[in-house]
Amino acid sequence: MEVFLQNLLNALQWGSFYALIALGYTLVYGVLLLINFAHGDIFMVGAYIGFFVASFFLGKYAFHLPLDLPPSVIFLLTLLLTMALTSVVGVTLERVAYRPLRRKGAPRLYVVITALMCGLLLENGNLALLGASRRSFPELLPKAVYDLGGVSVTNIKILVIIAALLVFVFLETVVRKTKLGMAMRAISYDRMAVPLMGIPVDTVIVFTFVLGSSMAALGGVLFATAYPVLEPYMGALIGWKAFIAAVIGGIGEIRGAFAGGFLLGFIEIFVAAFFPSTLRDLISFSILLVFLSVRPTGFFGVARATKI
Amino acid sequence: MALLEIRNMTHFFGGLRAVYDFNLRLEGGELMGLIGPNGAGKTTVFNLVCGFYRPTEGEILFEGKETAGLRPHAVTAMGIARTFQNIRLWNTLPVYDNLCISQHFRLGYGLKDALLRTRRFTAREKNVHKTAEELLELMGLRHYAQELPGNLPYGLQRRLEIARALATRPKLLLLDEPAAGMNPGEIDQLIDLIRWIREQFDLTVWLIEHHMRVVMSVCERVQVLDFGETIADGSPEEIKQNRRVIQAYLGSEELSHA
Amino acid sequence: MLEVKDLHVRYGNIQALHGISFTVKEGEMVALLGANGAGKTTTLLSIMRLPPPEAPLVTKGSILYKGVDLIGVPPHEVVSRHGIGLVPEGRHIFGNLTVMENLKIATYARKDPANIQRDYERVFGLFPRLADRKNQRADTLSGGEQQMLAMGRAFMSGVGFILLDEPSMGLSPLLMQELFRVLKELNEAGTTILVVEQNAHLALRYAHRAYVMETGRIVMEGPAQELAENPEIKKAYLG
Amino acid sequence: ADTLKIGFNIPLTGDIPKVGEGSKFAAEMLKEEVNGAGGLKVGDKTYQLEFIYEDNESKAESATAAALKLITQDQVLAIIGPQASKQAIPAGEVCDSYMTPMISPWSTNPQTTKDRPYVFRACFLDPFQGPVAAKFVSEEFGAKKAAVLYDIASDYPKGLAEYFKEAFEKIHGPGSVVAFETFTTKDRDFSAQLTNIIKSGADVLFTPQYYDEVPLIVKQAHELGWNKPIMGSDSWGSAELMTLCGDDCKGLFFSTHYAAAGAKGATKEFIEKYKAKYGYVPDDVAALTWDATRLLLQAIQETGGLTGNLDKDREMVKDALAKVKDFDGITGKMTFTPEGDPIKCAVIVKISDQGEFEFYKSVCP
Amino acid sequence: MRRSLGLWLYLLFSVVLIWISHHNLINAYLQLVVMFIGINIILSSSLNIINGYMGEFSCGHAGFMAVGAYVTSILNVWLFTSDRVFGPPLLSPSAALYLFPVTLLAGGVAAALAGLLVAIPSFRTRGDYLAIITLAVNYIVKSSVENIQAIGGARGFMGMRKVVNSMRDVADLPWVMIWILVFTGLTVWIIHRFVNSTYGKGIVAIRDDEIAAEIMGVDTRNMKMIAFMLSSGLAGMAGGLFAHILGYINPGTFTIMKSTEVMVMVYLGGMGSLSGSVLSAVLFTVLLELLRPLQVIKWVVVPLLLIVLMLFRPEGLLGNRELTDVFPRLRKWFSSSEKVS
Ligand SMILES: Nc1ncnc2c1ncn2[C@@H]1O[C@H](COP(=O)(O)OP(=O)(O)OP(=O)(O)O)[C@@H](O)[C@H]1O
Ligand SMILES: Nc1ncnc2c1ncn2[C@@H]1O[C@H](COP(=O)(O)OP(=O)(O)OP(=O)(O)O)[C@@H](O)[C@H]1O
Ligand SMILES: [Mg+2]
Ligand SMILES: [Mg+2]
Repeated sequence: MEVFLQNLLNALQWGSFYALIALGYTLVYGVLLLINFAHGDIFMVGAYIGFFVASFFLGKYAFHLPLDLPPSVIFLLTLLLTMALTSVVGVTLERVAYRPLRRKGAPRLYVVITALMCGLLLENGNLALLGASRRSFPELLPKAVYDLGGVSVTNIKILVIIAALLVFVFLETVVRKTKLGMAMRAISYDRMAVPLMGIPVDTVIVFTFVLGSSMAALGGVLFATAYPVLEPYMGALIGWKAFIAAVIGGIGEIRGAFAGGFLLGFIEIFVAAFFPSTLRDLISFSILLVFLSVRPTGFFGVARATKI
Repeated sequence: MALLEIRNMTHFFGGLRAVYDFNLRLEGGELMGLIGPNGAGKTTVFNLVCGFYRPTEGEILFEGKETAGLRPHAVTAMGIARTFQNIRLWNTLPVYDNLCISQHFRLGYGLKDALLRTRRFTAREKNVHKTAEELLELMGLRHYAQELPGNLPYGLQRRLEIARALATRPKLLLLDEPAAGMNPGEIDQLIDLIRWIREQFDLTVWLIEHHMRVVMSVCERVQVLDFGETIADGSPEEIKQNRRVIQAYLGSEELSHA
Repeated sequence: MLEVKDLHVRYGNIQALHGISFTVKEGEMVALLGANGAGKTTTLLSIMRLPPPEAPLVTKGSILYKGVDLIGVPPHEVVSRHGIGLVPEGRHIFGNLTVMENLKIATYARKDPANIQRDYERVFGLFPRLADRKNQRADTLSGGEQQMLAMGRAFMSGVGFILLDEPSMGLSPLLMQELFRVLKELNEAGTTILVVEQNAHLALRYAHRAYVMETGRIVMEGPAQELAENPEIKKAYLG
Repeated sequence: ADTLKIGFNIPLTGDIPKVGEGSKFAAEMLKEEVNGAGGLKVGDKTYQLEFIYEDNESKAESATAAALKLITQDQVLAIIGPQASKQAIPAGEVCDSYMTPMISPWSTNPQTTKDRPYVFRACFLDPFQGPVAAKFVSEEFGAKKAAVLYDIASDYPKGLAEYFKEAFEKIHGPGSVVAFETFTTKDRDFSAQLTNIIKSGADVLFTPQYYDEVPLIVKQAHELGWNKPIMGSDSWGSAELMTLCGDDCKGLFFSTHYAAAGAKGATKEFIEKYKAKYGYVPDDVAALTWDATRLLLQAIQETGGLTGNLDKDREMVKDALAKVKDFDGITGKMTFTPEGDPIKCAVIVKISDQGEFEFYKSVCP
Repeated sequence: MRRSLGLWLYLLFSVVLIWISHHNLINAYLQLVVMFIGINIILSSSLNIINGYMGEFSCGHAGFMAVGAYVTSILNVWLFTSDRVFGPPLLSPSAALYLFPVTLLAGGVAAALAGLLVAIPSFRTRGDYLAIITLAVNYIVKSSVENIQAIGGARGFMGMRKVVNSMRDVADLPWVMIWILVFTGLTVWIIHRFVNSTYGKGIVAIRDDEIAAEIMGVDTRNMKMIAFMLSSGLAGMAGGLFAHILGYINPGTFTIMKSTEVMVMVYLGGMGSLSGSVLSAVLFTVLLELLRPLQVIKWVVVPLLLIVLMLFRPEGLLGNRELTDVFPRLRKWFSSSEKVS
């Protein structure tokens, strides 16, 4: 029984990370119908920026904060600063690589490929700049392990899960309730008509990238806190998986990304836990395949009504 | 036996009743019109007939054979072709190919022949191209054969859609608002075209239109829908006088010749 | 108040407009007639300053609105700051939003909540059908319903100058007349209107003045009645 | 002076760039040393060394291409690397059929050298290391039940895990390996597997993973309440392990080729030089590459003079390598079996509370 | 005659190539590069059927490649060599030479069947959802192989070199090179004829407007089936050849990274342009080899190059045109669409 509960918790944490990254995919997709394959690597960049910011605050770079702050405050500062900086990276990609293509009216899949390339660039650029050594993320929050009747929980786990929930609620309200969110969805359907509503398209798009990237950054820092080994390719695989999660949920749908993230997390953890873990990928991806064949647009995805 | 017979056809979209108890009996060679206010269910009727939707109730018999349940391409193969209310051409393929591909279902050769360029392949392709060439001529598209549909003026695009439908050698041709977005001059041409097509390919035409000029001068019989229900059915003159039709659809008399 | 001077426009290397000039005065209702491919849509898109690739590129000429040259003004400001609205050809409604959201989004840049409420009522008054379909996804609307929605959106954006591109396309005769009565009402209520229309009868009946375009040039202009009498027009556009 | 070209087929990008970096650094160091001393004296000639580094992106096909390029394009005398078996096996195939000596410093898969006279390696094989670990945990911790956690998609850990299982069950009878859990490369979360392992009631956890995965495994194990010993393999032997793992890894054991801390003689010298030059204690890969290269150079010298005819020279070098006896490397003495595998001892290292890799005991075949 | 001049030119080119590699006038490394180019041509042009002509977004091509690679290799090792797992050869090793094409086709067929895993869902699923299905298939294949110990699992499978050698014993020629040339030519020829027949153009119609296609008489399901199976089948054959170049295969080779590599080649060349795919396969492979000396920097430079290229040519090298459209003079030799009548 506690094994089950334990894995439930494990799955919740793991799913939260998928959800956090998937949200980024879905946001950008929901606006530009662009699968931003660089997103996984934005996440990686987020983790690295977080690493440097944290080390900075911890006075690793011949600099000391006038007053030494409690770790939790440092953590918070790191988080915010990282999100800001990472958004800059995300927006830069949009400005330099994607927007020109849009302007030229390139088919969307070409933008997707560009995104892939940007991802590679970030990965290997990092490798070339910072060298091959892994980085170990400083332990900002002193770890506490609670044992609840055979089920062990860390404060990190709890933090991660809560964070994911908050982010979800926040984004869902932004996209569903605000005019801005409406504008975002409108762009995805018919970009030409959006300015006719008096809406500055590019501003909305930039805003979207800011949202997506800062979520990736948040994910990155939390991830690094939970799994404190940083390496240039850390974003690649989890990025792909998160993309899968986003689609499973119904890409373009915030709820979808969230549901998909947790679904994937649960499948992976539980298959590993209750089947021979060698078969994990085999089983979990077969499940996905079947699921999508039965539910062709994921959980919440609605196919564009084929009105003719 | 009637060419097309529809009995008590009803269709729901979720809770919304788009078509209710629709009946029709079309004899070969007729020129039938379908009119009605916006959202009355006209296009839906066409979608049902060409097999894109499956009717919630009722049956559709084409030459006595039930069509409901067949996939659209199969229905086309039986001899029903259509055009679309908002033009749906294959825009990366030149006009010429648009005319060839709509003959796909009666190519009568498979992958093997395509790769080995068998005698059968050569023969069938010849037919396909022959038909395409003919239609280019007949429909006056010869000059645009290698153009992409998107770059054609609006009127010609509608014309191409009709040509593409004809390429399937239909017995019944469904036209969904063929005159939409045309100016009176072009409309006159269209009217002649429709009449001419009917003779040339001796087929049955069933059209949806909001331009009364077209309906009145082309159709021999007109059926009027409102909220999915048939509110009138008869000769253009009768329809013109019909009170319900006037207040639901035509509005004040003097304009309806526009 | 709108003054287009010697406007040259092209798509890539296709010259679509060869220097057209025309004016629309405050409170006027002006019709723009012309065969397919004459350049009517192009003209409207150029006024709205929509960016390529969707819209054409202005190579020469000026578009003065209330004395300001619109060239160089981003499209969303043409709407939000200068108060010009367009009902585009082919509707361009947002199919993934509900009817209601489509209307709400049009008020994105508006600052006058009071009037917004009033305008909702007016729109639903005009097109009761939209009221019934409030929460239906817009891409499942019938052709005509979509046209109504597009119109409603323009009204909701609360602009003082509306451009309409073939608004009657796909509307039933009844609605067509309705529509033009509405336009007249609006116009009398002070909205300036420039309408591109294939149905010359209606257009010339309701408009004050009209321009006729052919292959990227303005070939004729004058008071609506005069043009309605003009034999050539009769031949070409009244059938 | 004449130059001797030696090729390096190493992963500078891809999954394990760190391995490539270490190899390159070690090689560079050796080259400077030799060339600095005037060059390599073979017979009556002295040669300047020229090392050519090819990145194999840790891809099999790229490694093959790199090998062929080195052999036919750059005309090298012999090749060091690839490191990981995934690349070493196909590259070995190539080198053997083009009769060019190749030494893989790090590949522990038997297939690499099997039936390939021209292919050698500088490290012991899984079939040796596995039992060493099994024997050690049984004796040291009196373990009756063991758990294994490894990466099924990666050749090296998989092999080692299986040999360990085999050996351990030989000692304690079948079924004594109570948990045999896997994950796939680049996974970061092992909670599910570890939960099972903890439940299984094993006395020890054996995880032959790379140094960058170990910290995560160990930390998560501890978080989930595992407090029994954890045993590792030579792939742990990287200085980075401690910077990444911190206190969690202290007091753990792993089997490897050499122990940095408390090393003596040549080994000590090497470590200090490397640390001085590149700022961190060399990994075992570095050490093994160093040995492999020196091994090669010695063999070249033992040919007693090169003819200048590449094919002949390559053959001579191969023969010389096969004859090597008691080569005194910084990772221990080696003598080659006919297969081209060294007979050498393994070292069990304990991670001290200062976080140093202390020599604990040495196990010889 | 004139129409098939292209064919003759290709034959000539191949013979010359085989001759010079046989007499080692170009070194083994260059030969290898040439062979990789061949493989990449097959991969990119076959993927182009799906991602280019049919406008779907398949990103699991390496999966099908893997299926072909393993099936072909296993068959050959099993039939023609003595092997730990499969025991002594069933047929005389010399038969390898003649039966190799057969085993290769077998691999292709197997891959085509795997293609059904994508084709059938594609009836109801489109676009990005289908993309995920292709991804999933890629993972499933890889992970299945990893779990089959008999064929080496993650340790990989080898012994193909022996097969090649036994071919050489029969006649000492660069056989792998020969087969690759043959099948590369075959692939391009097949795809060319497919997409230039009214039959094949059906898939382009699906890309432009699937609903219109279905309603105007194209059996979309059937066409999708054909397209997916053709594409994955060809990828399978590429895999089989690939395995015999290396003499060793390993599930780790057939990851998403491989798939994306192929994708990049397709879009670099231009969706729906066969000559584009060929061109880009050549350029891409050569580029990667030329940049080797850059080591770590290489993988910074390559994506940068591609990004910049996209900025200048947002539709790939050729967009959806063929070389013959860009340089009409070429038509003399390669009729881009062999019009009948
Ligand atoms: N896929 C769909 N889902 C839900 N409702 C639909 C769908 N398609 C059509 N409808 C509804 O069914 C009704 C009939 O639609 P239809 O397109 O047949 O009208 P129509 O008679 O063609 O009108 P118009 O002349 O404007 O084209 C409309 O009210 C429309 O909102
Ligand atoms: N996106 C485009 N790319 C290239 N040429 C275009 C484009 N849009 C329009 N054109 C060309 O510009 C000219 C004017 O087109 P426009 O749509 O303005 O005519 P129109 O008067 O609106 O015709 P319609 O009555 O069909 O709407 C036409 O010749 C058309 O072919
Ligand atoms: Mg309709
Ligand atoms: Mg227009």
